[in-house]
Amino acid sequence: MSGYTFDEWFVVRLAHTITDREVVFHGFASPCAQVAMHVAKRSHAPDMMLIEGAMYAINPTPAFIPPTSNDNSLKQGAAYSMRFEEFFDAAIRGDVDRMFVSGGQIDVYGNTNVTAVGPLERPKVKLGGGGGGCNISATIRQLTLWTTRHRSGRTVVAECDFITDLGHRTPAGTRAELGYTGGGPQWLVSELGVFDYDADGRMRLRETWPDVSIEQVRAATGFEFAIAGDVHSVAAPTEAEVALVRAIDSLEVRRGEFDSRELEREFEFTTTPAR
Amino acid sequence: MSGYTFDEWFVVRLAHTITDREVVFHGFASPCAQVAMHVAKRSHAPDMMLIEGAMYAINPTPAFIPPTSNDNSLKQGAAYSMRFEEFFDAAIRGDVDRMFVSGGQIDVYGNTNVTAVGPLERPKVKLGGGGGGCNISATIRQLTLWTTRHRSGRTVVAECDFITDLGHRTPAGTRAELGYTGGGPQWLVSELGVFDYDADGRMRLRETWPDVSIEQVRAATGFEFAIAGDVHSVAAPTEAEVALVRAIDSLEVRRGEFDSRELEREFEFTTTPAR
Amino acid sequence: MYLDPDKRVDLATAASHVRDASLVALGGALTSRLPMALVRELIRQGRRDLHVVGSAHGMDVDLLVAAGAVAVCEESYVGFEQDLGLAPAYRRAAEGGTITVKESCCVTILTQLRAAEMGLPFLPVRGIKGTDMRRLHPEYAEITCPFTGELLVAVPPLIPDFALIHAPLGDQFGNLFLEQPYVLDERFAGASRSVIATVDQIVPTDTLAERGVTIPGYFVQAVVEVPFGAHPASSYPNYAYDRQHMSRYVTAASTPDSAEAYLAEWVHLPGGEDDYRAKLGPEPLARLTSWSQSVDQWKGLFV
Amino acid sequence: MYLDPDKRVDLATAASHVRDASLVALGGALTSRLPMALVRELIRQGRRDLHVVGSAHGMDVDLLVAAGAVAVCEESYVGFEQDLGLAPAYRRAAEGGTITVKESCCVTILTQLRAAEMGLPFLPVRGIKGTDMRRLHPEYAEITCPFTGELLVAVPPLIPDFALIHAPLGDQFGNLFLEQPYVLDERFAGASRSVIATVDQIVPTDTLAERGVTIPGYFVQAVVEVPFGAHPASSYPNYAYDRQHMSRYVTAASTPDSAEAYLAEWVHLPGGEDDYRAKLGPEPLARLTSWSQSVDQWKGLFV
Repeated sequence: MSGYTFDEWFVVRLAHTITDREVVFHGFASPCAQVAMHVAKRSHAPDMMLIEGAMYAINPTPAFIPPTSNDNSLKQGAAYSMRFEEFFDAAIRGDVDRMFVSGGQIDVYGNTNVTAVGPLERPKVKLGGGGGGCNISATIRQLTLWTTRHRSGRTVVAECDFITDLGHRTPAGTRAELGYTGGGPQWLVSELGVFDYDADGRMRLRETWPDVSIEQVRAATGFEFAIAGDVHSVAAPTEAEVALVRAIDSLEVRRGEFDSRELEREFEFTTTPAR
Repeated sequence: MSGYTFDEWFVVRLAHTITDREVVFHGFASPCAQVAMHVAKRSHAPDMMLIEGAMYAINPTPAFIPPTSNDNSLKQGAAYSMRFEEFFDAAIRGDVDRMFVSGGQIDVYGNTNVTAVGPLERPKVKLGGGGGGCNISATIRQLTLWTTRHRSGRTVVAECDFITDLGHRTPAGTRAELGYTGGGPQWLVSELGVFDYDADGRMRLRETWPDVSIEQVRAATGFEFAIAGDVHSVAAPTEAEVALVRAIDSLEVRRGEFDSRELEREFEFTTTPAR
Repeated sequence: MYLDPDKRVDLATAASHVRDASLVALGGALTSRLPMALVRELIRQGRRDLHVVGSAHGMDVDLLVAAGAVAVCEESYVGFEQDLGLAPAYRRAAEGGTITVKESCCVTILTQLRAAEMGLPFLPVRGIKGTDMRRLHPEYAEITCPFTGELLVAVPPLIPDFALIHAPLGDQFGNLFLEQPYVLDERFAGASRSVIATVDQIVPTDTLAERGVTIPGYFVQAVVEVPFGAHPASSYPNYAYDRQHMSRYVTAASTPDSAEAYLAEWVHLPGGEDDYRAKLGPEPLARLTSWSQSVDQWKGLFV
Repeated sequence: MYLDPDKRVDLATAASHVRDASLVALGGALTSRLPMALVRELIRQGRRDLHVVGSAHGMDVDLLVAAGAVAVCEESYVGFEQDLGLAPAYRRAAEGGTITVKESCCVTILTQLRAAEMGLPFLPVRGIKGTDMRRLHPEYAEITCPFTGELLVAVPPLIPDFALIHAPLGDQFGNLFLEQPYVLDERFAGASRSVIATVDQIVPTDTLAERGVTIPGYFVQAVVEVPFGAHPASSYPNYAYDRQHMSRYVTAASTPDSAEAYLAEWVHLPGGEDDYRAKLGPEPLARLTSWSQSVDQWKGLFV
């Protein structure tokens, strides 16, 4: 195993936003998050409770990740699948610790738009829609946001044209003012950098990819963002983690989230393999 | 088959309050109603939907009626049992056509008390409680009330000490004023007579048992009641109906509802058996 | 959410989670799947002032009341149906004012549990208005529908501290298999802070999954294997209810003295549930498991 | 409640219950158990102005939109996930203003269906406040919790005229067996005025009961046996989804002309579903049923 590609590293970094013993959920159409959850479960977070996206299966051990989120292959090995309402009840009463959320637009407070770009009545681009994200983004304990389209300049924007899922504050107020118990976005992992959120709920650069300059991040971002005092490089994945990504996602469904340009990013393992 | 006993006739009369193609429910602790439903289903109402009391089983064909309402013997032959909430949702949205209701006290409007006789804080008799009857008596389309304790003089009373289940009107108003869609009590079958309800929702004598005088009914009833213009004798059961009662309730659980005095009431079939 | 991969404990430990004055939901109903082993153990441990909630119950509540363990009773029914009649200890305590009766009705309890499951501060119900149920529940409120103007009753969420549930089968994660009727057990699991479960038998997860998981282990804090843990209630498909024992109890409970004698004889046993089963004897218990042999055998249990 | 002991009809009759402008709930989700045979038949019958509701959907909604059958779309998502991308016809109609998009979110839809099931005039939800969802739904209202003072959003009941549900197995009473995920199908059944069902196979009730009844027949007005009635969606345990056919559709739907050509080729067939299956061919269909033979076989369906 001489090296790894960016999509593999990206998924491993997403996996590390999960801590052990969390109850974690990904939505449909989210292969990077989906693979990341299985990587976490099989490495640093064995006692997490993995809720498999559109199957609502608990801790399944699928032999492969199919290109759709509700294929029965995704519930293999699960002793139990939640009913639809059982999952959503758990999410709205605050029993889910983490959800992965993405969006066609993501603003400075981590609000996301998966509904429509442009004016609502005659949108420039009608996106697919938010599924179940909207309500439950208010009450799930922490959110991991991710995007693979930061570089486009159209994704990480000052203001969303439509707020589908809640970040730290919207024009209607902060989470505290809205009475929401969920903590909001904790991380944004993009192909240009890894961000957290400051006390005001604003996005802040926290980790950098070695092949992306801060200038490139600035150029692609629709607003000024702070840089954390302890900004540092994203930790490299271990060989075991990369091997897990490949084993779990042998159909490489995760790669469908990336532009070809990102898929060309390649890295070498820098330390001598332990084995 | 030379004759039959009062409990058999009583159950058959209760069965005839059911019309075919109704969705019908009995609560727990209601063997007479329970047996009556199975009699109806196997005779004049084959296409009724029989919801088996505390099992919520749909159209079961139990080999016998056990002395408790939630024994598994009561779901034999049912392809499906409703979840608890599925039954109660159906009842509160108005999808159940008939429920059988009894009570320690029953008043002139058909309100029933299964909670407590005497002052609420220190009741003279704490009854078992209403189970699920209260809420759903508001929305189920028709109610069949029954009692086997009319003769005591303490059961059919002017006013209930506590209203557990709704009749046609309570001190708070009529069903229409309360906004309830259910039609309220349609029949009261007692061991002294069969009653319906007039346009004001007041109990009215409609049918008489041959061995009970109207004076006896009056003496046992806590209020003046009207007598319907077409008052007539209760139709005698057929041999087939009596045979059904005996086959369905071979443990004679129904008899537990009656004082020994009522069980001594015996009748002869008056017509020559057709066979 | 309880994520431990092994929740197996002994009965004393499981019951010790419940504290004096806890709000306790009782699983099962009437004569089916009552958590009797937990009830007996709570009595052995001297638990007091419990607030019990549930739908239609019988010997579980009556025995707790007989032992002086209950302060508030919020069941929709407590009794032994037509067969064995009113609940003697419950009736005595209610009439004597030694327990607070906050009788409720099934849809109201269900709605309050749903509010808890959905994390909502209230839900509306119909069907209480006009009855005397409101006299027992000053904590309810009124709410007007913003669309129709209809006046409804608003009820607060009901969040039991503990749901005590008996299941015929479970696994070490606390996954439980139940047969229908589930009654409120699924809702109790979702609404309560913790589920304490007894099961007749703990089996491997694969075996349980084949039968079907009714209540998932993440709701369950502790699971105990207690054979005949629902006795004298039923735990199908394992055993039918023991009508003779229940009848014996109802007779005993009819006076404080004989109720005390029942508790001494059947509950306060030095060896706990092992002694209880030994006292019942293997043959009478085996008879209760024989229900599936024939209709006559089944029916014979209830004569 | 539909109490007829035999609900079996042909597909044309089943679909004819649905009227122009009906409020229609679509069962299944994404690539699983979509009621595609009913969708195709509604298009053949020229149904217009439908108001469709549901959770996360794909080809069912897109095909109806492509055929001009939809006026209002109240799904939480319409698309083909990351794999095949945005829904072409839906996107075109939404951007062109030829359909009204009343996008919703899962908990809101669930809550509105629960209000319908419970016969309540409203229920409260959280989590919409502060988002732009309210802009799409002026019909919602505000409500204040009488206990906590919290301001919540009140939503009205959602009562679909019809729920169109595909199941792998059913019986003549309309009892349906589904595999998980049931998604909203149970809630649709309880909330709708009528369920119109297709099943891959009708079996005797005993056989169905052994597998388990997920949706009881009393909700079902009509049931039709249509083998591969969910194709190109999956209907486990019978068949996996046909990714190649979906991909072909998404390509075709990218322009109005090629979408029209797809409809002519695959929907407007004189022999209806029989022609559809014949056109697909027995071998490709058999391949979709081979998923259980081995992991490689299953995986191979998605390469």
